[in-house]
Amino acid sequence: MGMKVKIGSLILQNPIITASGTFGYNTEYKDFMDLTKIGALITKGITLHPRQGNPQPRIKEVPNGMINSIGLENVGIHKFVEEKLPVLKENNITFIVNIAGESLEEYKQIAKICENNQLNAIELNLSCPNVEKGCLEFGKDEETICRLICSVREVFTGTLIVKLGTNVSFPEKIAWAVQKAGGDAISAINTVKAMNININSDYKGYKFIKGGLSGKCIKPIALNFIYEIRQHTDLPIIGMGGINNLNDILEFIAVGADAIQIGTGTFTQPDISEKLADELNDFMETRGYNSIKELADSLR
Amino acid sequence: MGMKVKIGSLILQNPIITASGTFGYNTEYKDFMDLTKIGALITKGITLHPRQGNPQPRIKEVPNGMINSIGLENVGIHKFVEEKLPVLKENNITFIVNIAGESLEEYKQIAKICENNQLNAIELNLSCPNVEKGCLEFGKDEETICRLICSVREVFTGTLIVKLGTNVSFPEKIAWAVQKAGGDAISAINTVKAMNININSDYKGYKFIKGGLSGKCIKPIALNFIYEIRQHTDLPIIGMGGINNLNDILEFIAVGADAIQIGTGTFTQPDISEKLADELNDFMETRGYNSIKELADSLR
Amino acid sequence: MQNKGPFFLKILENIEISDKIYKMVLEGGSIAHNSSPGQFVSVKCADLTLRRPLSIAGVTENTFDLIYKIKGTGTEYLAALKPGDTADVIGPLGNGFSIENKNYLLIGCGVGIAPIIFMGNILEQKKIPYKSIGCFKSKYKTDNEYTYCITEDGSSGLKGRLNDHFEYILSQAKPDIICICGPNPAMQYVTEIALKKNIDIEVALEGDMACGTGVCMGCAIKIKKGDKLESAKICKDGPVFKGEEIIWG
Amino acid sequence: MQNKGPFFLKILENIEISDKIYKMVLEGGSIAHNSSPGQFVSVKCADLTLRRPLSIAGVTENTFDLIYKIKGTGTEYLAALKPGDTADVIGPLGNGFSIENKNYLLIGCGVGIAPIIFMGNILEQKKIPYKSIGCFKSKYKTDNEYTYCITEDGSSGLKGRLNDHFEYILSQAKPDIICICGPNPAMQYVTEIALKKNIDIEVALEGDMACGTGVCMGCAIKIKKGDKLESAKICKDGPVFKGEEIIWG
Ligand SMILES: Cc1cc2nc3c(=O)[nH]c(=O)nc-3n(C[C@H](O)[C@H](O)[C@H](O)COP(=O)(O)OP(=O)(O)OC[C@H]3O[C@@H](n4cnc5c(N)ncnc54)[C@H](O)[C@@H]3O)c2cc1C
Ligand SMILES: Cc1cc2nc3c(=O)[nH]c(=O)nc-3n(C[C@H](O)[C@H](O)[C@H](O)COP(=O)(O)OP(=O)(O)OC[C@H]3O[C@@H](n4cnc5c(N)ncnc54)[C@H](O)[C@@H]3O)c2cc1C
Ligand SMILES: Cc1cc2nc3c(=O)[nH]c(=O)nc-3n(C[C@H](O)[C@H](O)[C@H](O)COP(=O)(O)O)c2cc1C
Ligand SMILES: Cc1cc2nc3c(=O)[nH]c(=O)nc-3n(C[C@H](O)[C@H](O)[C@H](O)COP(=O)(O)O)c2cc1C
Ligand code: FES
Ligand code: FES
Repeated sequence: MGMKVKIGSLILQNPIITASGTFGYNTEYKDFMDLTKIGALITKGITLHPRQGNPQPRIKEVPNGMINSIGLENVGIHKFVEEKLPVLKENNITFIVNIAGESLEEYKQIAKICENNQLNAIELNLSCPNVEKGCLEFGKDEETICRLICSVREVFTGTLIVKLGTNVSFPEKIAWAVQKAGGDAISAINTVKAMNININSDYKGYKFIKGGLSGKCIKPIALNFIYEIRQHTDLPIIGMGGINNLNDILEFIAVGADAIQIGTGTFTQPDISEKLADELNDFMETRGYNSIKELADSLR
Repeated sequence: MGMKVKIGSLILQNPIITASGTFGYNTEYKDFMDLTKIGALITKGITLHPRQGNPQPRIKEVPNGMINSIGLENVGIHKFVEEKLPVLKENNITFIVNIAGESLEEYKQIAKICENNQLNAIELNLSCPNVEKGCLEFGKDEETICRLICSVREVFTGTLIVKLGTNVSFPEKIAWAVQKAGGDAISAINTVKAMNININSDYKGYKFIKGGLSGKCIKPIALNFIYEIRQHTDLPIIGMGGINNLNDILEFIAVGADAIQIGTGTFTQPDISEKLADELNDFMETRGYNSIKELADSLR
Repeated sequence: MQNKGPFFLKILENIEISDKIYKMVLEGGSIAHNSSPGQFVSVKCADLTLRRPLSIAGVTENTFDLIYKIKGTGTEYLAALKPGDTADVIGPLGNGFSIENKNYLLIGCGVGIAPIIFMGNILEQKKIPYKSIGCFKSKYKTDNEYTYCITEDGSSGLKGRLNDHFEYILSQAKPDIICICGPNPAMQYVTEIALKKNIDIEVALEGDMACGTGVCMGCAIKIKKGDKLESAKICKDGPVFKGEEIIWG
Repeated sequence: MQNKGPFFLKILENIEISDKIYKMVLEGGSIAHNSSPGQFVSVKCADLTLRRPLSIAGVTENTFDLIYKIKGTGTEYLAALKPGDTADVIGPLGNGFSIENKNYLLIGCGVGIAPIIFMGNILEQKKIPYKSIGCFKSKYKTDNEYTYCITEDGSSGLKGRLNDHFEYILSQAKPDIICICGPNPAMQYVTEIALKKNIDIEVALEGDMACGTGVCMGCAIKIKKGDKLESAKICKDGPVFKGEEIIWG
């Protein structure tokens, strides 16, 4: 059994997943690491039509983290299926498609295309704070979430992961809604709404970036969120937010995660997901844990 | 005019206010600075009855910030009026009473006691994440906020500031609700829900602190929040979250704040509020700004 | 009113006196003059959010000492400072041991020795009779002398731990009052014996602190005042408490 | 597949060659072998979240150079490193200048000189004809020679700025192709002239980066491909672009 983890019907060889938007579409990181070592790769957020994204600036480093305002620039689901998917298959990479819609109907349409192409798993992005329409807009209230998940379920039979963020009043209600509506797992957290400004040197006006905060500085916020939703759902939880080392992974497992994702950490250290898969494996062998569940039971 | 700022009917000599929970009840910082230099002092959150607060641990430093889980330990409004208030008056300190209730009725009762004692200004804490009942519980939806403010307004004629936090789905709706219901100003942000854990060295279980994140690491979150609510209300906004230097103050003014509060910064540097009042004054004189409004107009 | 800083103080000495244990001497008349044993200072460490509380370990006319152990980022930063560097310090904070004309037994375990050394100096000055116990893993490279030195490795004085020798020492020293600073288990052990034998006992507690000045309630604990429980702040009401007040966790 | 790191490389040299401008030499065969001019590496700076992209300024058999200016925390950290210290580096990243058998004019302004020095070395090796312009505030203390050196303070070569001398140099050098790296205004100025005169032009852009590897879309800009606008990533599709593709902001 070892490090294997099951999310819905998807079986991962280990619980370490690369987060959407930080690992490309398929083999972008092949020059930095062995892609077969990770549990799964999650694609950049994919929309029905290609998206241009937001104007520059899109990136700003802040203490212990960064703000991004990419605005979901991506090739769209059709080009993904045509150009990116074959490479994923060729390289035998376990992957999950992260999808984002501007309307409920769009989520359903993308999911249908995924189904038609026999894709095993999708992650519904209901939490990206960097776009004007869609995502977080739908992730704020239980009813919309239920309707969205139900309508995706009508057309998609694979593993359905729902990605949540912290810019909501009632995380517990939303987690419960995901379970009730038939989601297979919850992943969290997406980036946290944030803004950085740079006042002009003449003190007239300022430049700014308004987007999502990620990296080490959001770890305490993420741990709290996972801990809270763990009390309200039995679904597998895929935790993320500032994970940079083995101890971080153990912390997420301790508060309730069944698997984890690494986002910004890849920018700091491109081979971090491979390294952490090895480290986790060594750790489990040394300490005699036979499964992630055993490890989790011990930590909790 | 200089640095003067008006919040409701309260006039502050400058826009620098010490935040609730970080500056005591009255003259606790007299051995570190000149208390007459600040714009106003906000008291520790005060409840109807004295509160014991949460068990230890209550404090944990995290990168660029800290988590607290005090749980509103305080002497209660009666003892405040009897013992703490006279000292504030003796020392001629401009102050604002931060109040927290477990029910709408309690907020009203405390406000009434403030009114009866001719207190000029209160800050309603609708955002503390560290207590089981009250505060954030009421700060999440517009209707409750409206009812709460209206009922406090019935008994309190002074300046009514409403303190908000970021753990809500629709900041803009809440800001608008405060204005509609008759609040005089909004202060934000309170601490952000967060958790820190320390896994035991045998990997069996962990110690944790679950509470509110404050300090430098929340500044990007705070700036975003102020910027967003500024678009939806004309009320004066008192901004805070990680303010540690003059440039931070200018950033908060630039995104829409009319005054600011300093919280965790006082723990790092006990005389920071006095120092920043001086620095802001020098800055305005050097650059020839005649009022905070002039400065704000230039920055925005 | 008394000016408690922040002071920007020159470091005169900063040496390792045992494994990961340092002694720092700082220039600072105001803190030196106004401190009493058991009080502490709080030091800004680089750009860490929270200051680090450290007991005052002795004073001269114009300087004071700290003795600290490297625990994490803050104390690592302190250990890297050099004579001539500046430290940002506030203090003295809190309330120290009571000083009366009684027969004292002072006990310091590990870096808990810091306030105990200071207390010894003051009793000496005031010609108040006392005996002292220093308990260490291994001897410190300083010239402090204790009536009884106990080391785990036997590198100085008696070999073993406090518990191995305490009852014997107590029977010899016959104190009216005990002052102790060290790990909680040691303090609890001594407190229980003292209370049983009706000896006054004062303990210097530690606890995580944010403000160090009594405003944040971060260090608040419950103490016993007769039959009643009361809230007390380690930083402001302590760090020294009467032994009978403590609820050992 | 090519291993692009992270490599933990020994620093052989790190010297200030002008005010706040440093040259660093690193040991690193893989990067040295696989780099072409205009490509860059990305360096981890202490525990900063994002790596810092720096152009490769030259290679030998087993080493490569960087030339960088202190701008903020990251480059300050780099400047404090000493020979013998290790740097965590990934690369080479991106696409460099095209190398063809044409008559080149290379232009580097300020630290933009880095890829230009490297390009000069390669053209030299390949015996491709070129002339070079180095524009600086003040002369760098390195032994690089340029056909034309322009300094604002006149400390070396022609006094003034690029614009003061460019048209004259152009009329002398008569290049088929220009490669430039420097501040945007200088690159825009040269590009406009080149396009007008039908000279090929390649520019090396800068931009804030997060991944440096083409996955985050943080550095994406719009470029002109004929009549159409396309999205391009400075880190992956660039940093070198054809002059006619650029939309100057
Ligand atoms: C009133 C008082 C007086 C003190 N006097 C001394 C002294 O004279 N000499 C000395 O060496 N130490 C003393 N301490 C303890 C000292 O403050 C801590 O060791 C120090 O703050 C650790 O900082 P750090 O950044 O190195 O470690 P951190 O990285 O902050 O922490 C390392 C470990 O130490 C624990 N820790 C952190 N702060 C404290 C604390 N305040 N108390 C107990 N454990 C803590 C953490 O939980 C963690 O496990 C005193 C503490 C108090 C409250
Ligand atoms: C492909 C590429 C090649 C580069 N080659 C070199 C080189 O050879 N030599 C050299 O000195 N510099 C080069 N740069 C710029 C260099 O990356 C930045 O100066 C550096 O990242 C600043 O880091 P810092 O931590 O010192 O400053 P920061 O504290 O990050 O920033 C200081 C200031 O510089 C600005 N800044 C930050 N990053 C960049 C950036 N990537 N581009 C432009 N401005 C930025 C910030 O907005 C801020 O105003 C290159 C950049 C790119 C994209
Ligand atoms: C540059 C960037 C782009 C991102 N794009 C997406 C995206 O397209 N879809 C999505 O669901 N999350 C996206 N995210 C969020 C991450 O997947 C992750 O939830 C978040 O960054 C927190 O994890 P971290 O702290 O490990 O980065 C993006 C994050 C970053 C930094
Ligand atoms: C130890 C501590 C106690 C606090 N107590 C209160 C409180 O009683 N009432 C309240 O409204 N806010 C309280 N706060 C929140 C602060 O007033 C402030 O909103 C928050 O810390 C963000 O500002 P900062 O980053 O400058 O600290 C407390 C914060 C801290 C750190
Ligand atoms: S540390 Fe703040 S009250 Fe003691
Ligand atoms: S920096 Fe990430 S795509 Fe260029």
